[in-house]
Amino acid sequence: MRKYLFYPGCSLERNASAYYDSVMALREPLGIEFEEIEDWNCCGATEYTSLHRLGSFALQGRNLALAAKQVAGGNNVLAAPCSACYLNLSKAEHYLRGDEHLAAQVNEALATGGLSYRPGTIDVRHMLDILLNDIGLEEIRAKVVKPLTGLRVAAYYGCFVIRPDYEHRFSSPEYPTVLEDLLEVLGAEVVEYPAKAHCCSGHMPSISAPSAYELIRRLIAMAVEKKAHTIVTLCPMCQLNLDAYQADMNRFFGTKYRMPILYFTQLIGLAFGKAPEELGFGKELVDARPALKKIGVKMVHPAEETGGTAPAAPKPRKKEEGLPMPKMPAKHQNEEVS
Amino acid sequence: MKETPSQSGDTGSSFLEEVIQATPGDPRLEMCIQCGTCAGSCPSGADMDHTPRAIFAMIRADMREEVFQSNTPWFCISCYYCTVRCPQEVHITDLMYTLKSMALRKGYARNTAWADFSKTFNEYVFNYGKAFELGLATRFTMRHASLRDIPGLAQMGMGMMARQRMSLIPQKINGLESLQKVLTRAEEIEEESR
Amino acid sequence: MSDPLDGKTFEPVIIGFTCNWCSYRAADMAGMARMKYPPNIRLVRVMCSGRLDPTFIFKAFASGADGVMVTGCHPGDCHYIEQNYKLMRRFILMQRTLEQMGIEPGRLKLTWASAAEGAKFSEEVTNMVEEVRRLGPLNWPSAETMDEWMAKEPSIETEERP
Amino acid sequence: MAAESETKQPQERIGVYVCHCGSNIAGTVDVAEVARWAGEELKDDGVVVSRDYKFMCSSLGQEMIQKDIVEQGLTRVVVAACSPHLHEATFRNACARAGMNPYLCELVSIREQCSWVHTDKAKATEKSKAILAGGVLRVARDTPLEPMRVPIHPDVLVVGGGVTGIQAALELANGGKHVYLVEKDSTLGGHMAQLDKTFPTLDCSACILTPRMVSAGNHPNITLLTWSEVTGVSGYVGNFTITIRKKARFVREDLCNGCGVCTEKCPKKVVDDGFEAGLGYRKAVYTAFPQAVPKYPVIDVENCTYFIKGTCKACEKFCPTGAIDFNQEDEILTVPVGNIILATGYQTFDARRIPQYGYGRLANVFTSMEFERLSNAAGPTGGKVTLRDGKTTPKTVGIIHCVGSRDKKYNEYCSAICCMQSLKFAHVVKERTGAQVYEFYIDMRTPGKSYDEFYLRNLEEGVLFVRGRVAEVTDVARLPGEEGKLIIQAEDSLIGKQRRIPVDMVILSTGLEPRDDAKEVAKLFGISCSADGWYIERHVKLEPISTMTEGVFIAGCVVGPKDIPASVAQGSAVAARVYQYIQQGEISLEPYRATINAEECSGCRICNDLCPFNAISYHEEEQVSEVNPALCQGCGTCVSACPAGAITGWGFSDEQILAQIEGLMAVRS
Repeated sequence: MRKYLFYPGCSLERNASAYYDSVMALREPLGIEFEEIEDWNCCGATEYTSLHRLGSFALQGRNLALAAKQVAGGNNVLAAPCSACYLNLSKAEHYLRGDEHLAAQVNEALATGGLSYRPGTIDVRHMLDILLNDIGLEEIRAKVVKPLTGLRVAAYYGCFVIRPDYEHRFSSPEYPTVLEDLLEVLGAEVVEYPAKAHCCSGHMPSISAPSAYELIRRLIAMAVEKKAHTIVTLCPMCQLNLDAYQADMNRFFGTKYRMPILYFTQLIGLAFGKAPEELGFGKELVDARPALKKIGVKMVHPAEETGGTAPAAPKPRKKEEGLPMPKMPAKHQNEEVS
Repeated sequence: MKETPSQSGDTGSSFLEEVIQATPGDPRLEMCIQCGTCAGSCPSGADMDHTPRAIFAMIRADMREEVFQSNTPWFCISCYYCTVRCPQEVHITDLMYTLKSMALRKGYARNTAWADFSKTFNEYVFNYGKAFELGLATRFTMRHASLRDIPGLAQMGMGMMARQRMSLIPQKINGLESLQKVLTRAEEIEEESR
Repeated sequence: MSDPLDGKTFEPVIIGFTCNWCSYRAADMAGMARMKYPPNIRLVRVMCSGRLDPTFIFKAFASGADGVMVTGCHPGDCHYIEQNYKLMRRFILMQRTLEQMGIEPGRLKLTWASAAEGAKFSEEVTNMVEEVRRLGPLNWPSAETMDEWMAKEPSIETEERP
Repeated sequence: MAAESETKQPQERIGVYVCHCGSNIAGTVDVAEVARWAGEELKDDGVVVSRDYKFMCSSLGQEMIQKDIVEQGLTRVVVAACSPHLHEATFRNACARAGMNPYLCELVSIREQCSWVHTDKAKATEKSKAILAGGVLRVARDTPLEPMRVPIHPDVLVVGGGVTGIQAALELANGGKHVYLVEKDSTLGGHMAQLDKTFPTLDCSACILTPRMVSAGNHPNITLLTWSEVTGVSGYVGNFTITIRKKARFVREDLCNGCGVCTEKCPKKVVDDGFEAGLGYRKAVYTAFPQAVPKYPVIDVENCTYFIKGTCKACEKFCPTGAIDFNQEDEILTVPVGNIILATGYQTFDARRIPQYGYGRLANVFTSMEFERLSNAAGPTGGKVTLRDGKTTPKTVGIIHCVGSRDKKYNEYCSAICCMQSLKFAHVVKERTGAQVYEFYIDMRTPGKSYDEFYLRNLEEGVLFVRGRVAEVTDVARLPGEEGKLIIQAEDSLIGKQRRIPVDMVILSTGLEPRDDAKEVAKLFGISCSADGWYIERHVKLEPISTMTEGVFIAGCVVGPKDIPASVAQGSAVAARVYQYIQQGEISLEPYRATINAEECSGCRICNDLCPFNAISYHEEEQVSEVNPALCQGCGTCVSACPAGAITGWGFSDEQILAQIEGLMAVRS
């Protein structure tokens, strides 16, 4: 039984409840136990951080301090499924550890709330990191009862998990391949998705919708071009932007994309044989049923949607001939869609 | 401690020094070689009235007014591409945050959609301890969204609610009082240290 | 020699042993790059850190040094192939001996610096000066005790046998 | 104060000289005060003269010292100035000219270790006094020494058969000296042989290099050992013993006439990651390129069908001279040499390390070395500049500077040649294809003879320059006109706008970096690498081709990125230096050696195991150990290890060091 401290964050309570449900559904098959932080507060997303330097550290500081209280039996790993929460918490930990003066200031503030935090106490880690490095691909492979054969997925990382990656837990800030490895273990067919690490537009939909729509369009269009059935994400903000604003984006550009946006944990759940309902399916705005059909999963959709079809994608590039290509060490990077 | 221009024999721009001091860790801004990798990498670079590189040059040139009036930091989406690609490892994203808070403190960018979104969000954090999408969406949208957008956004909102992805009432954390004390004190310390 | 603590902040004096090929050059490099570090260290140049005789360290402390910094080429980079490994073995014994004499371990430090690592050198010096400043002036045992230890010193060498 | 050291020396007459070094020292240290102080406070330690002077190393400064030695009858001299590594020899020679034993002169550094690293004048002055006192107490215990003279073996080892190594070898060989030229590849030529044109004159690289290769190949004074590696180095300057492994070629050089039939008949074709930079193919038995020197092919065991399956032997069947020998084995040679020249060069940066540039993922992204082969008349496309498909001619080409250089994540330094090589590529592309060419640069660096003119020539030819480091290269079309193209995204920093420029081909101007085995090689020859991994010169400006290890020299890109003219110049320079040593016939070495006083040696043999040079031997009959001065390198480890204190380390004796420590501690506020 693996025990983790757990920080759901605001998103998982509401707009990303599908993420929450699917994460919870993985506890039993993978033998994980989560202990939620008592009375945690919002991580401040990108907003608090960007306006209050010390304030944001104090905001994280409170969460870290509360988490520290719950550290027991040397288990100090705090699991954060939301990428923004993960970045904010780990960033605070990182800077507090490196800057005594800052740590002192933060603790002075925390003291007014009867709290204190010793940098280095909590080890903040993202869900993907835990699944890959604690559980491991082999153990996950062993649990797969319903391979996702026939499902073409675009693995989408977004920003916060792989950048800036203060603790260097992920292979590359530019072109990682670990999520692909995981999805392949589930039996899914991973398409080459060069936009995998591009930005989902973050808070742009609220600040400058047109800029946001353009960024969203690029991500969806690329997935469609690569004939993906769904984009798999690990971040509530990415999911929200690509899913909830997809319709507005279509309206803005006069496009008709219908690209379902799912959480990687939802797919793991499916592969483990869990029922879609149990995994929060149906909460997405862009109907995921067409995608689920590909792997013979049926589901009654709560809200009614008319499912359009994606426009025919341009021909995939052919395998190159002529001069030899450079040898590449890692997989994925060299593969051509054909 | 972090090296300031006067020590490093840089331009000695007091603005440069201030920005560096107001940023956590050592942002290495004085090391910028003006290569433009940040500007080239920025997803919203096209919408900025000055590219990040240009902003850094302006900081060195002490062009406070222009920098604070610029929309550049407000269009930063925090994707951190610039930060990981910068050949001098300048903490560009962090610096954009610094510029935002400095601008506000100096009375710029008030009542702009950009600043207001963050502020609205932060008010919820302060008053409830948690984010509240619906309140944020409505309050903010009503104030800034153009009429053309509203139907779409409303429809989206309904969809979200239909799927229980938006709560109708904000939740409060129990320790709100202590949280507010903590945040208030943090702000005081920030002011004192300035 | 005046009392180190007459009113003002304690300024320790540290004797640094450098090898001719790496760490002394690191010091030169720091100079050429004008890297600043506190003036509390004074260097002795030997051809190799392996030349370091425990007597030198006792002598330094006995003459009033508050700390001793031993430096040399990185393990594996020794100009004399492997002599800094010999120093390493010896160093541990010296540290132990000093501890037995009630001298804080922080006062004797071993660092490696290649000819290119001027920055590292000045950094290490800065850190050590601060550490010794914290420890305060060395109160060295009586000359007799030292003579005793000096007398015992050769026994350290027997450990050199592989 | 006076030294209470047990081994008090008879009173010496010591002269002290404090240098201002202009304002380098005087700016931070009150030199006059230091001199005054020494004159008064160090009287009892034997100081009879103490002066300060603007530039001690100047002839006037040196004459001042010499004058005092003669007129004041000085027996010892201490100079407080710069690092002994810079001017120790200068002042010791000055003393020698005045009839004093040079080893009775000490140079203590109050510049590198004081004035340059401190700011507080009072404290720096105090420290200078301490340093000086250390020198004075030490010098009083110096003993007269005679430099060791060792004969120089006239043969020379040159490692690396690139243009630098070839140059050095030819200079020496033409001067009548015998050279062992060792190259680990199967042919001479190095990187230069792969290049198409050379900037800025655009003369064909092979045309100017191959004649040199040939003369090196059949020069009576050059023993050419290609397909060979140095595996062992022992001994010391003038007297090294080198072990070389001559790898089996499986082709007998005594029989092979280089007709090339074996290659022709070999059925196994493999991608040539060597000479063709992965852009072309070669056979399993091959010569790197037609003009290879020597002409003998090698069999690549990894890919040879016979070595894999045990059958085939096509080469053997068709070889007209029966030169193929599958049973050939590696040969081990040992040769004596007096001096060693390392010209082992560089490797190019692996562009795969920057994923956002897409090399290896996007077919039409090429590295500079690939483009050299692509544009080379002898290359895979016969000099036709095409896309990876081998057919299509690009209409637009983007060239990206500083790939892997000037970046904290990869190499922080500027690779020196990339700007010029990029300009060369731009010219070649225009000349061969008429394509539109964009150059993306951070700073245009053209510091060389007619280099900037070449930049202007490119402007004239219509190359478009964008000042901005490229952010990414992508095949993700976003705007009309981008479909099917590679899009280069960068800020055009001169207009402060983000630009997306669609091109057919991207050339990455990859930087130069130390070879992967640079550190091992350095260790093998007992020299050191900088933080970047390049080999360290004895003095950056004044000794660019010497190392800290006597008799081991460096030249070319192994010292740092260089263009061809600079590499060749160093090849000649290093040859001149070595030639000078050989002509002297012998070299004088610092007499820092250890000797064992037989009376005091207890025969415990602790020292025996300690010496890495096996310089200490044990005499069973006398029951004492003895040091062989020829082998002793003077590290002094045995001196400090001897329980009986029976070993003296000349130049660094216990007395000298203990006295110096006492001096250093004598001053304290």
